[in-house]
Amino acid sequence: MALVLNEEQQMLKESAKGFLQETAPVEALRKLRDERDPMGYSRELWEQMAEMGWSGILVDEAYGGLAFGHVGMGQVMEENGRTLTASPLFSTAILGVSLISLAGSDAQKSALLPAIIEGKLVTALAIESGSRHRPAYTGVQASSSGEGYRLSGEKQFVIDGHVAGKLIVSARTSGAEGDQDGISLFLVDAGTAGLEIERVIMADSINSAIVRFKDVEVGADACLGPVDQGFAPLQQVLDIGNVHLAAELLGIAQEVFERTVQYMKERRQYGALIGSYQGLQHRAAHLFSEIELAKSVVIKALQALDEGSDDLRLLVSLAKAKVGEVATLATNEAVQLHGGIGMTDELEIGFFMKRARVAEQVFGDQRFHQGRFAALQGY
Amino acid sequence: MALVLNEEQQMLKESAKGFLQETAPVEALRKLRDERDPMGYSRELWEQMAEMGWSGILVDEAYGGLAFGHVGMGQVMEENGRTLTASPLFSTAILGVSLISLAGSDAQKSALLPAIIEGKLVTALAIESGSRHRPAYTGVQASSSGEGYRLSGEKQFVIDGHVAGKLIVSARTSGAEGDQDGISLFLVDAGTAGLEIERVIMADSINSAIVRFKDVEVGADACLGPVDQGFAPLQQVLDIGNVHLAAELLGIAQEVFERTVQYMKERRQYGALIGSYQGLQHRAAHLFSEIELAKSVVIKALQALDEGSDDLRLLVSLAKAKVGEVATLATNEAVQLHGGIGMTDELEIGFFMKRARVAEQVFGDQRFHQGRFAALQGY
Amino acid sequence: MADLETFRTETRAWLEANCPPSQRLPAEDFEDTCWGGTKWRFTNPEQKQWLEVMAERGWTAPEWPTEYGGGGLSREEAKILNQEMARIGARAPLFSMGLSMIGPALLKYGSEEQKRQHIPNIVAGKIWWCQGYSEPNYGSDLAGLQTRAEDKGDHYLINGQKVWTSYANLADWMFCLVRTDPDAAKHAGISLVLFDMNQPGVTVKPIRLISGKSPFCETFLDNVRAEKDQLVGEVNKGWELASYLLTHEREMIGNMGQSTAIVKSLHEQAVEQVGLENGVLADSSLRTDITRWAMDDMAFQLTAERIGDESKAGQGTGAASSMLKYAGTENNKRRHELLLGIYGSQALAWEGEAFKDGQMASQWLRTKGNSIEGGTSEIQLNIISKRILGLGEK
Amino acid sequence: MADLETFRTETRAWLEANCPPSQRLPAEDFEDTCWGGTKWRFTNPEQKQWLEVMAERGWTAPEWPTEYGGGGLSREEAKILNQEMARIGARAPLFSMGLSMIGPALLKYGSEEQKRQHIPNIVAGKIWWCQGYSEPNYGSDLAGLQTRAEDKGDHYLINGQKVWTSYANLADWMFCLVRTDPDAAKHAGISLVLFDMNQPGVTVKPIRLISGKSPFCETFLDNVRAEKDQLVGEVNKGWELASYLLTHEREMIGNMGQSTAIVKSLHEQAVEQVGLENGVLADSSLRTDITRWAMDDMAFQLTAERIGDESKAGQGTGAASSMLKYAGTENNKRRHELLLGIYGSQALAWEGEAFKDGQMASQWLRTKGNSIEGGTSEIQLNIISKRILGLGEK
Repeated sequence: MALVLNEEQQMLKESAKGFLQETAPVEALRKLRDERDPMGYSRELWEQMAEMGWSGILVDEAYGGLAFGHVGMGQVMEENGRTLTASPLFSTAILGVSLISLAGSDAQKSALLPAIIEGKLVTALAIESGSRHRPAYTGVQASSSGEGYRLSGEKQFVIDGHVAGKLIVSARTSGAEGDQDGISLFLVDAGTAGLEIERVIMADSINSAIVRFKDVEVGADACLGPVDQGFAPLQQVLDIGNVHLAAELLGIAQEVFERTVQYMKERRQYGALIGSYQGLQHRAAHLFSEIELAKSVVIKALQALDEGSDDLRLLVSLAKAKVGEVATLATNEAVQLHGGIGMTDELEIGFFMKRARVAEQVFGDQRFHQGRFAALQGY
Repeated sequence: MALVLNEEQQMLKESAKGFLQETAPVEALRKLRDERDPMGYSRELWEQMAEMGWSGILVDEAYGGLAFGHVGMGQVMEENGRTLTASPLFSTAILGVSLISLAGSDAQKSALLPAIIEGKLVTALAIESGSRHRPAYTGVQASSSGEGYRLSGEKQFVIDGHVAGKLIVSARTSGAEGDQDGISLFLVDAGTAGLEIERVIMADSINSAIVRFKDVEVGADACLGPVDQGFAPLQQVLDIGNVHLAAELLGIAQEVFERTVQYMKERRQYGALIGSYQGLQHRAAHLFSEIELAKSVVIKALQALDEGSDDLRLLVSLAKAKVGEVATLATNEAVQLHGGIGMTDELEIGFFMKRARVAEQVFGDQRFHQGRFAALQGY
Repeated sequence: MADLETFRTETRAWLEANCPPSQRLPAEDFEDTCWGGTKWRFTNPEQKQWLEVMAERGWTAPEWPTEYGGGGLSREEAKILNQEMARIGARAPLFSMGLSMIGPALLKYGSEEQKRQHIPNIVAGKIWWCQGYSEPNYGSDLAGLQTRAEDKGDHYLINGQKVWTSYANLADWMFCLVRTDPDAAKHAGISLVLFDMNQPGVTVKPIRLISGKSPFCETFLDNVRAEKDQLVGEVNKGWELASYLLTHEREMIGNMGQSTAIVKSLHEQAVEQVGLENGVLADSSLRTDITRWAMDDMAFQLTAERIGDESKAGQGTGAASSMLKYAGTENNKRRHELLLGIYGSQALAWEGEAFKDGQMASQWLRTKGNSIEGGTSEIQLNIISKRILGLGEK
Repeated sequence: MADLETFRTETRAWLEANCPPSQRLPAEDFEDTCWGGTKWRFTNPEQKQWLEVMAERGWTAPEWPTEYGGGGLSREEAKILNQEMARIGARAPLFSMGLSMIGPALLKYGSEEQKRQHIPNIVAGKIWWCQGYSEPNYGSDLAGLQTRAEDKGDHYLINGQKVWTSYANLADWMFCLVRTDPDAAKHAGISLVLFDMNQPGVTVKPIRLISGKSPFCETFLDNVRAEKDQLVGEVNKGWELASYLLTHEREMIGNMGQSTAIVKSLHEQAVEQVGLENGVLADSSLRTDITRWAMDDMAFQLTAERIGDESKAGQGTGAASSMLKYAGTENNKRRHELLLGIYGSQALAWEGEAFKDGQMASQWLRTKGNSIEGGTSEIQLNIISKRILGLGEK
């Protein structure tokens, strides 16, 4: 398949760009942060996004979605990286939708997907037991209790955990921590007794939470997919999530790069525009080249998600690792080339730097994916 | 101890610089190469070096040496890196002297060290069984035979192997390949029956050889040190060798850097000296900074050899790895900044690049020593 | 589409019938692929035969117009021909700067007479062309070139010195950048002329590289004659042609990294040479570097593909060739440094059968030139800064 | 040598008797070490007591001359004092730009009256000094500064704006670079003046950084008065003083990386957080990067030591401070990026007790400024290129 967007995808990208830059630029995130907004995103904005159909981009037509595919959603995420718009797009319209679609029963899909599409239900994936990504370590035990299960343990860094109506929790039903077998997925309502949710403010000012399970009782119908076999769909959703994070990181890298090049055309030192100094030019040109590489791995991985390529996992790790590296370079260079002003909170560059590192950490940082890439190649 | 040379060391450095640049500059190596000199070095030159005492810098006074120490010898090696002078200095005055001094009996020392000092005996360490440095793999079996031993197997990349009067061979007397125990060291005369020596021309035009042992018989007095316990002194000598290789690499890095900066002050493109372009300036300045780091690790490791520091092995690997990296950068930058002319054999830069890589490979390249450094630190 | 399928079937049958067995073996060195020209010595009769049957159909230059001897194929047909040749391992029947450089330039900028005179000979491999661009003091700063061409009425009289002229010792003709107006601004006084190398006044001296023997030469031009009708395009407007040719060259060199796909991957070689320990490469530092290189290489291959696709879809950003040339050659240098790390000392042997006569060391050294020839990496970064990013104004 | 041993014994006894218990605990934040000045609030009476007893002996500035209140110690004695303080974990009694920056400058360039007025107050921690260098449009290009000082006979009248003035909100006096001759060449019209911050016309606005609150301020100077006798050195010759002060600052910032020796090494932290697998760090890519960083860090520490030793031995090459500042701050940035890799998401938490209120993230972000403040990395590279390598001429 040609590594270019088709016309519809291009149109979606442009409309996302227009909407996000007008409605929810970085200034909106700053406001949420400075006002210590308890939700961490604007519900009104999320409703608008839902109206535009973004919440249903990945949902099957059978459940009222657009089934527009990952290449399309990736364009929205890329544009989202340019504006750092806070919304449940990632937690719900990407992760929630994908996991429910992959593992859910028809009843669960019928109940949940339309609610997500309408913007009424926010979901949160509670899968990390600690600070470093290790999906086979759940941190939560689920034991049989009556006809259902009792959950105990703790989850960390749950994106949108404190605003979600439903949590999707990976828990151990058999085997030992570290085993891929014996992991099950559960749907847990936000209000369930024994559930403690503590919001965590991260450096990027995007929602995160710690979720504690103190003998939380759920029914048998809370199981998402077959018991003990939750790891496979979870792994697929992690792959999906990682590619969309890579798309967001690509947007961040491009945005800070463009702002930096612009600044180089405005800032004068020693009587000349700093963009005229070859030492800085060559760094900008190198970064341009790196961003070109990043663009290619993102579109390839997005297409692979839609097509189900044999190389999918390799391409996912390639995208996440390479774009993580490029976004790190781009944000570091942006601060350094802006000089003192780049260090101030007043300039928006810092927001991009913070978000870039958080997005890179989610579901495994660049080194995690370098290791996975090498392991997949057998060395 | 202060990280500076004392007055005597400084004097030795300057006299070595003067002698080598006058008597044996890179042009001399080119001549040996182009004339396909069968010895690969000038015997007359080596006699002069011996007369100046260089062959005895590391030899105890008891055996007629100067006992001047490693810091002093390191200065000669550094200056040797600037001129790429071919001689048995490394194979004999550093490796041979050190191993005989560490492991030899008094009789062996009395017989061999004075001959080395006089420039009459060249020695070669035959320790590598393959292309990658693995000293616990000997490639040569030594079995009891009468009162002595019978050696069979093959050694690769034996520096000065085809011009040495005596080979010092590591061979397995017990245990399995990879074990540190069970390795013994043997002195083998060049003319011994069953010994086949094939010269190998390496990229740097410095002497190397393959040595094959076909049932080579040696007497019991050929053992250098106790049977089965040769690995410990061998390891010490590898450390010594690696520090002196680092000193040589430091000389190479400095020499190509200085030549490159000089070229940047002469070559004009687009109507200006290329040294006036900031893109190139910053690369030169970065390289300057790296070379400063390289200087520090070399003098520290040389002092550690003389003082017997507890951190010796760590400092050795630090020196070899860091200077290997810096010399790689320096030679690559030298070719690139010289442009097309840097690619020609007519310019001497290529000689430095070739020698830098060979010297780095000997006794473990930068990655080998990065791994050893990490292992010594326990991670 | 049906036509294309027919074309494929017919091409397959024709190749099967006409490609001689020896021309289906992988080319191992320079002589294995024909470069043509009057001085070429065919390695065997089949090489000659293969050139002739392909040239007859114009398939040495499949997409060039038939009126000048080309194959007249559409892009799709040419792709199919390529695929079918690859299927049976058929070598290219002809390699030359005529095909890759001056031919396309003549088709775009040449006069009708020039096309009729030169293109058929290029297609048939009858003339070996070499290029005369760089001069000793004007490498990166190519437009500063000083080789003079004096107007003598019916011809130009050329004096000067060229360097890095590949295979000048074997070539029949040179396409040469010369200064026709010494008083004009640097870029404004340059012209492109063609002349026969078989004339007095042309002296050629091969250049030895750090990697060993090389096709490069120094070429001294002493009262050399170029006929007036061998001026390509307009007089003093040669810089536009030079830029066109340089872009072509950049793309060729940038793509050199891509041909590595046919050999064993770095990590396969590393596993063979270094071995695994607990299931991963025994040298963790090497493992990291190989992984990062492999990712960058894959990203580079995908980028070459993407930029090609964009250009087909009419979305090209332009000046992409600089980015590809820069990234491709830097990657290729890293690859060869990693090979030294993988193979250890044996990679640095220079002579001896066991070491393939230093092939690995020689190739490693040769890659250092990739980021110099065809416009240095620094020049590519300058082009990106100025043309794409719009930096440069003081 | 016997004298030094006596000095050590006496110093040890005196410190044992006079250093209060709370002042022997590690300083954990800004308030734990006294910065002095009129606005300082002692965190406890012992902090005040410790400052007073040390200041009385002049040991806040051990090597300064006794006539201005300094300790009058030789370099060797000062080293011993330092060692003995370190032995019991004694905090420095006073930290200030008076001690580190303007004090040394006044001792070298100040008038006798200036020394008598200011040095004893610096030693005693009575006055908090801040520096007025950078301006919004003149950061790297410091010599372009535009803050005007008009000669009004007995005083200068100062108008302009300074930025990056640390703790200007807490400071009592400023040492300030001003333009006294607007018509002279850029470097020739600058002077260094001292003035009281407690006067109308001085307005201070703190700057928030990406890492959070900061000591930095913007300082607006609106008809501010500096007495004529507060001009340091000669009028219009201030650039020499500025260079002297900048070199001092560079050394301070370059050394910031060195203070990391007291905390756990990166690899110890990595082993704790990531764990071992088959005896080596479970993440081989992280292992490689930590190893390379640790080697570069060790090389850097040894270089700082070597350059110090060379300078003592009279072998200094000069301009070494630029190399140390460049390498030290770049290493420190790499170190904090690696900490993110080691600690994962928790390193990016911004609030909450469990995450020490985002200390790790904040420190990571703060290091990005190290290669900007006190002369950017690019400026250091320029200095090395021009002053050491002699590049620059066209």
